[in-house]
Amino acid sequence: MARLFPHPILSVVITLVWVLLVNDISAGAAALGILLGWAIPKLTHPYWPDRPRIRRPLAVLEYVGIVLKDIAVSNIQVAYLVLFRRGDTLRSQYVTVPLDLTTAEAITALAGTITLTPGTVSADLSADGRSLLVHCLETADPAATVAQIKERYEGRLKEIFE
Amino acid sequence: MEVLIASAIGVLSAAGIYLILRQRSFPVIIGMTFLSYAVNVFLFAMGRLTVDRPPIISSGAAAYADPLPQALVLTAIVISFGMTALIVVLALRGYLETGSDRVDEGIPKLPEPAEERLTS
Amino acid sequence: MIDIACIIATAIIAVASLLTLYRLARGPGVLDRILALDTLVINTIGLIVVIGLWFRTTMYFEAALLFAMVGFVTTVALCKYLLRGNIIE
Amino acid sequence: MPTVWSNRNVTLNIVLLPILPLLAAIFPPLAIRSGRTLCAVAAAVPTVAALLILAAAAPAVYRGEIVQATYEWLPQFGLSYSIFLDGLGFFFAAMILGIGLLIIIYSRFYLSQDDPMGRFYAYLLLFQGAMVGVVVSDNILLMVVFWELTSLSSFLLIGYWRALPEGRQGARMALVVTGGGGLLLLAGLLLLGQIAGSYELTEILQRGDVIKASPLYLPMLLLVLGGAFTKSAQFPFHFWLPHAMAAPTPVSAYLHSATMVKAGVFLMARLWPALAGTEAWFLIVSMTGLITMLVGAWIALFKDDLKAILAYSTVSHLGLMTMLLGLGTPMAAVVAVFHILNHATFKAALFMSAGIVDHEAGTRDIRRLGGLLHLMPISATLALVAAGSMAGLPLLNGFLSKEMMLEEIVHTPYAGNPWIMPILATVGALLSVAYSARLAIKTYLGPVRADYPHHPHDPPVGLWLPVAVLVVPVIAIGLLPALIAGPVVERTALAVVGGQALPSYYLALWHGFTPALMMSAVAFIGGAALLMAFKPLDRLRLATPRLEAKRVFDRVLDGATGGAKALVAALHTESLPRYFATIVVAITVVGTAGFMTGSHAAGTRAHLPVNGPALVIWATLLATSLAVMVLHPNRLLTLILTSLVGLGVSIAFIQFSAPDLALTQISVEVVMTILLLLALNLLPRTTPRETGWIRRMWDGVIASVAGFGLAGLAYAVMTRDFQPISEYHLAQSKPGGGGTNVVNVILVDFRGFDTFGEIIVLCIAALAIYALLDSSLKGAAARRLASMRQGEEAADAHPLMLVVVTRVLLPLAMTVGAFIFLRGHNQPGGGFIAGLVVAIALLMQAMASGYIWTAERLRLNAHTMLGLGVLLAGLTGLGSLLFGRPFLTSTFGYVHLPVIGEFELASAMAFDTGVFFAVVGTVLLSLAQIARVEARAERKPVPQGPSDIRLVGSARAVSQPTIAHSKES
Amino acid sequence: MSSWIVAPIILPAMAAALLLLLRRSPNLQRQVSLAATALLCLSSIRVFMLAIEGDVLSYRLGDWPAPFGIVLVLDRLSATMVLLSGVLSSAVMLHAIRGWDEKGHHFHPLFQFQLMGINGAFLTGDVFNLFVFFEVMLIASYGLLLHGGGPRRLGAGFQYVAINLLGSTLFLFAVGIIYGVTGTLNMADLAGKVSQVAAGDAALLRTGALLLFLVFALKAALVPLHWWLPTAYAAAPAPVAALFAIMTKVGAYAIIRVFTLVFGAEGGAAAFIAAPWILPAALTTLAIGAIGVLASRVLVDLVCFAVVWSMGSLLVAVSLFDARSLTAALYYTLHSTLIGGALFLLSDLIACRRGRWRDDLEPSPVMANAAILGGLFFLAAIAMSGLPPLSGFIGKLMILDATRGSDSAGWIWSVVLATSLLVIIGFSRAGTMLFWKSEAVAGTLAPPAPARVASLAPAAVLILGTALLSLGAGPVTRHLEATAQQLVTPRSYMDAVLGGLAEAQRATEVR
Amino acid sequence: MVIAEIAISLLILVGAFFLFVGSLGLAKLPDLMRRLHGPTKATTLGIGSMLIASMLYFWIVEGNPSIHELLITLFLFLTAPVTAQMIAKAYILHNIQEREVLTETGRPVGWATLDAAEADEHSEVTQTSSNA
Ligand code: NA
Ligand code: NA
Repeated sequence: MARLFPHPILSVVITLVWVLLVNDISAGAAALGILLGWAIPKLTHPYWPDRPRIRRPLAVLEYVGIVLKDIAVSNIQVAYLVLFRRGDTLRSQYVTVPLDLTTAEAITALAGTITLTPGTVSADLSADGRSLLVHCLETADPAATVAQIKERYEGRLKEIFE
Repeated sequence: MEVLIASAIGVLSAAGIYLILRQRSFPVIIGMTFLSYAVNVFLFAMGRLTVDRPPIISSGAAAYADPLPQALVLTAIVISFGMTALIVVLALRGYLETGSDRVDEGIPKLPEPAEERLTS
Repeated sequence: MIDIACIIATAIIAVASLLTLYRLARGPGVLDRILALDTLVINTIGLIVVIGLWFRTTMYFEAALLFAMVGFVTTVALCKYLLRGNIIE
Repeated sequence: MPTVWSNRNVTLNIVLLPILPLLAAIFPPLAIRSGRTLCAVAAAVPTVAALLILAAAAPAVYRGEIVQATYEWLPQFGLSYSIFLDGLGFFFAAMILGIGLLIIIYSRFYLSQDDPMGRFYAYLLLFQGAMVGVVVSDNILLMVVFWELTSLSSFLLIGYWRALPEGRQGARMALVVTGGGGLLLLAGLLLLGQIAGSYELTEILQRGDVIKASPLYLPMLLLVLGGAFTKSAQFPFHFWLPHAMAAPTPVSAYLHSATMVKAGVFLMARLWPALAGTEAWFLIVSMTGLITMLVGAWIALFKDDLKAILAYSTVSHLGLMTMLLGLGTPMAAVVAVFHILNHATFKAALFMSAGIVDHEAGTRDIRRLGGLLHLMPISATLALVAAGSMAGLPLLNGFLSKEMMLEEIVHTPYAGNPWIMPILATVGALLSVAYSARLAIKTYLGPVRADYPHHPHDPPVGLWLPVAVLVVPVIAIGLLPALIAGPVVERTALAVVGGQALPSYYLALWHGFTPALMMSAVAFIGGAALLMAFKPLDRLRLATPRLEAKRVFDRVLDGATGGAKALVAALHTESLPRYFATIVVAITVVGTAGFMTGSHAAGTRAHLPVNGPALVIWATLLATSLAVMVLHPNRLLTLILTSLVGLGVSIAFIQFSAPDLALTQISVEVVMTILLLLALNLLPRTTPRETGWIRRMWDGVIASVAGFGLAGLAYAVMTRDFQPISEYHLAQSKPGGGGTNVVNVILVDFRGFDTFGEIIVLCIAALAIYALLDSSLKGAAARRLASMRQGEEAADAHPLMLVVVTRVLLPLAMTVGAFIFLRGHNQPGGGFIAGLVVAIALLMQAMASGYIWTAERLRLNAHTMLGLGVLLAGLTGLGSLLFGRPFLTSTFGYVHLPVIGEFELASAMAFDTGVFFAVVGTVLLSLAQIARVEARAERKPVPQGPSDIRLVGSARAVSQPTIAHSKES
Repeated sequence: MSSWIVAPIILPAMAAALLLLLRRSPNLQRQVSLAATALLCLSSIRVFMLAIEGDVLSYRLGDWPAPFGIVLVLDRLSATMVLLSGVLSSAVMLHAIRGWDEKGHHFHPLFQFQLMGINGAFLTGDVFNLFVFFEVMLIASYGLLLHGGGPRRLGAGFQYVAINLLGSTLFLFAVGIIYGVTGTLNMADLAGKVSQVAAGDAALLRTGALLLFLVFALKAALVPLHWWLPTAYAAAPAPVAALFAIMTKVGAYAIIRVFTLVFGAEGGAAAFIAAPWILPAALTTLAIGAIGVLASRVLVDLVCFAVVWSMGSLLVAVSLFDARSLTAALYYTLHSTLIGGALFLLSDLIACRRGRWRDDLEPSPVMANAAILGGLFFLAAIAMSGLPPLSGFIGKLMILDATRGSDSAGWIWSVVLATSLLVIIGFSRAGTMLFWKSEAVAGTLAPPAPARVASLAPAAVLILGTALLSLGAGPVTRHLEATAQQLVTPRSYMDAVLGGLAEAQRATEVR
Repeated sequence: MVIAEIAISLLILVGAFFLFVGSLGLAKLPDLMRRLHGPTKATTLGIGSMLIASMLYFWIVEGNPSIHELLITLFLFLTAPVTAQMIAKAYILHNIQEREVLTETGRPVGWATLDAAEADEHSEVTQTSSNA
């Protein structure tokens, strides 16, 4: 099984993506989707040699939901800042987020989430991969921001990946 | 719209020509790229301009854009890509060999290695 | 109604694009320009989606997808160039 | 090759006259291995054979018949291999072959052991054949062929002693003058043929009246005379002949006295009926001859080299003959023929004698000679007789023809003045006496000296016998002219005047006390006086400025060469901007001229309304284009701006209903950007401004004018209606091509052949790039690379986040690629775009995780992909041949499978798969090569991918980086 | 519809692809490439035999009717050119496999692709497809030009590529305008449509036609568009330069083809539009070429300029566009291709025997095989400079004869003859320098790589070709006359391509 | 149906609005790190809204469910953070002043972009600490 489907999740995703692409939920489309879902991971397996272990698939959904909600809310906040505040009055600064995550995929997911959500951009990783440099557009309390990131996202990611 | 396209073609070509008249390989290459943009749009425009009528056969459509120039431009884009890639590499290798990227001076007459021209 | 929304959206996107072009022209740094180009690509994707809605066609979908991919690769390539010089090491 | 023989007087044999020596030229070089004598025999045999053929034809010729044979060569352009023999041709052919035989014998003994004799005889035979060809050609174009062959073979003969600089220069000079003359002759004879309506001499000679009446007569005459005068060394082309004397003496004797130089005289004689007798002919030819006669003789008088004296004397005598022909009267023609004969005998004898002197005494300088009569009595006697003839001593043949010449001159007024010609001719004769006497006295007479370089004595019989053979007619004709030379002269002269009756004349020793005899007497006395006054005269000559033709020639040639070099250096500067400027200006001028000379009406097609985004795009394109012109020194910025233009263009394609184009443009764009970035990394980052503002303005003007023109053209076309053939493509796309995306169906079906070519272009580009960069960088290039400015560099080559995300994107992108590929036939997409998508996805991997890491994991080598791609596309096309249909005929059908349902299979898809592979292969191969340049030069170690951050606690050693900073490790 | 017609294009293409897959075994590659070239030569003979039966044959690729699909057209002209390329390429291949092919990567695939491009350009009956084959031909030539590397080649290569890129761009502009006015790309169809172009479109049509002419003129190295040639050819590896001898002919071919068929007598507003431009340019080309020959200090430069000069001669004849002058031009094309190829091969053979002197026109000690090489060079020089009895003379004779009725005959004759003299001077100086003066130089050349007489064979074969061309001038010219006749009466071409369509068009014309 | 059209229209306008905000942020904010916030966030929602509008339209109005817009969203969500980080890294690398306002990593090593100097040493430390 592992040799046939080196990335089962990927296979599922590809089949899904295929169905999305052809915009056609028929047996034919599904068959071709499955075919690709098998073939493409086989082909690309060497480029992603070890599949990430997702321990709690349901937690992924929950996480996505939270992030989407945060994106919507934060966008409005950022829009407010951009529209109505003078740029140089924004209290922007860097913060360091120490990481508990150890897998590359998890760290990437966290960094991505940070960038996608309100007023924060993940700017760099420490050379050992154990802390994240985050730039905040407007923050009065850096410590709180760090705490929120760790609690709201990192904790969940830790559950999902590790 | 025709005026816009025509003037864009003119300006792209002019920029391209101006750049190919420069003294270094890099602007010449960029100039060629601009010229190829210009000629692609030109060739495309030779099928006349149409909005919202892609040449994809569907039951509802009354008319289509001229597909032939589109196919020609596609071929032209691909070919000019190949050509440009080659000339870029040529410029690069030339610069590494001679230390100069000038194109307005004589080509170096450096003797090639002796075995170069030996045959038979 | 959708048509009207599309027209308005098109106009807004046009203005947004002008803003990115302003940044592109102003700079001051090359990174500002790269960011502007990236943003312009995003705006373009929006424009393509609007055009698709306007013309009631899904034909431009791949274009949008491809623009997204291309915008990403271009930006990364430019940044990689600034970071390391050689972008494919 | 079909052969058409003329039905008149067919004689096979005479065809061989020129061919025999020409073909036989290969034998002497082969025979030389068997000895020198055999080599000479190999040269003599064909000559003798040709003489026998000639002898066989003699009775007919002397009956007054014309022996003729024709062989078709290039009938459409009037060139045929037609040969004829009449009195004139016979006379010359006999002279050429006869003297040739003597020369062959003489050369056997003359050439030294070190001289490559085989080559000598080969050249000599080539010349002999060519020369015979000139005199027996019926077709005047054929005559040019042989004419130029004589120039070529004489070039080889003059340069025979290759190590001798004089030989090389002399050979080249002779070739330039006589070969150039040949070009004039070609033009002249083409004109003559045009006027006469035929290229056959036998026809042309009948049409003298038509020819002389033609408005083209004068230019034609000048061109033909140009050929004749150069060949026969007439003033002012006389200078080459003395320099040709660098040739071995037998060559000088043969070519430069007896035969080749007479070709010009022959030509004038040959064309005499067609050209002579006009005022122009007389004024030009006779005066040229006269001047040549004087100039040659004057120079000969002061030369110290035996061969130089003979050379200039030859020039002088050629002038004499030319002058006689120029007189245009039949009697003068008779005299000319007679003198040609006489001159050939005594001058060839003299040359050979000079050779003997050189051979025996080791010098040809008459200042170091003298008294040879005592040391080598036989050859000296022979030489003295010949010299006497040259001086015009009675009882020798030279006297006779000189007398007859003077007799003719006496009656010839020039431009209304009766004195000019007689006086000048007498002066000529006087000079001739003087130099002949000087030569004879200084070489052979006087006391024996003690200081010859070698001790001279009579040479072996092989050397002097040929001289003797020639001296026999000198005396025999001199004594019994009518008996010995009468028939020959008559038959020959008849041929020269062509149909006219000859005046009554008789060849005799004594004509009574005629004006000519008086002039002769004056010449002898004057000549003697001149010799007395030689020393003061020579001083006078040396004191006055002389125009030396050779120096003028060299100056002209050096000037021409120098000028040519300067011109080429000035034009071919290898400056690309200049080349481009010329080309763009040429295009603009020609294009504008094309437009201005045609009628134009404004188009009537309705314009499309402008909308906001379009305006923004337009403004962007304009602004960017202008910005690039100003900002191009900043190369990275230029790249960004270029990408912006690419983006704008692809949006324009979307706006104007060309989704496929937009997809292609944008994906090519990104590959180009990556490529340029890769290159820019190894190139200077900025372009210095090297031009002043005037130059930039000028370039701007060129660019603007051209751009304006193109804009105008685009506008003009876009605003008019037309009916394209693409109606058919739209109609047939679905029913005939099986796809609804007409652009794709055109690409893979209607015009699949274009696409086939297009992928081959890609394939070649990749191969060329590979070849260019695959050789390792060595020496200067490697050092340059190593010393290249390394700006500040980030510590991590492969940022973690990028690595992870691209990893996820790869399978997604491949899925998208598959999608775009499969639906391409019906919706925007297709093999090309799919190939680019997949290639970009792989490039992304390489950017993120490193080239080597990526390449190692690629299942298919890029070369193989390329080969397979082209092969697949080609084989798909060839498949249709199996079904008896033309290359690339497509087929499609709908397949029904359970569960999956109905789907379409088209052969075009196999073709498109080929396209796909070719594209992926190209992009990977070429970009990877550039990426690896640095690695090749070992500028820095390649960081091992895929990520530089080593995460602790991770067990996944394979995917995780092995080292954090490979640079230092 | 004989499938042989497509063979000269497909054969080398497939061979090249196969060669790519065989890249690991150079010996096998060499053999396959040699076999493919031989096959190509045979197939071009077959194609030639098809054409001289007299009918114009068209081959509809993809089985689409003209003008909608792409057609290949085989008439006497295209067949002759294909045969010529087959002969030349065989000789060049034989020369190349003696070592040149190992000097860099991918010589054989590039060589085969190059042949594909050349033959495609000769055979296609579609303007845009002609562009594609031009590009195939050019890019392969770029690759070949750079074969073996070195700074000189890189610099020359950049200029060559850059100038030709501009040419390609111009090609597209021209094709675009012509399509924009007539709506078609098929040459036969164009031939029918240009005469019917509305008066108001005439200016556009003329512009398009002239721009197209300039594209071809650039390829044909017509002054002032010739800049690329001397540099590029001199820098090219010898066998490549020899193969290039036919590349300039592709430009000349395209001029002959398009400006007789489409913009010829029945070209409507653009009839004979190129003629007045060709003549002065061709005369200037003659002058520049000859001056260059005189100025050259390196043999290969001299040969390059001689090639420019010969293009001038050829195009002078073309400029009159009548059957007789076209015959002359075609004959000259055959001649100058063979002799150009031979001279490039010779200059290589000479260069590789002279150690550090290479082909510089300076005296060196005597080279190996000097006698035979000298003989070959002498013959080649005779042929190139137009001296009898080889084909150069016949060609010159034909050109002079064919142009004598022209208004510009005086100019033509003067320039042709005067420049001939310059070329004679140049070649005689080069020859005496290389083969004669060397005998005066003491010392010996460092022992060269084994200089086998057999290596002279390909060059000798090409020179023999010029001799045969001269000896067989009659029959050759008969064939070329028929070829020219086909060119000046384009109906047969149009009928063959368009079939029934032409009938219909004629019917509408009558109405 | 009307409600759907209204929703779609609104979504289109919302999308356009956020695109505008993103671009405005880019144009208006005073330094690169702040400008970075505009596009990377506003555009996600901007494009997102439009894509939802597109999905709704083809699904409800045309009756032809189109869900492939999700793919674009997925793609943008995956790539936007990477883009932002790459730009930030380049900015940090090339702006000395910016380096000074960076916070400490809290680790023995520096930020990945800059820390090249004593990497070996540090990675050893990392190794030790992880072992501990
Ligand atoms: Na397509
Ligand atoms: Na395609």
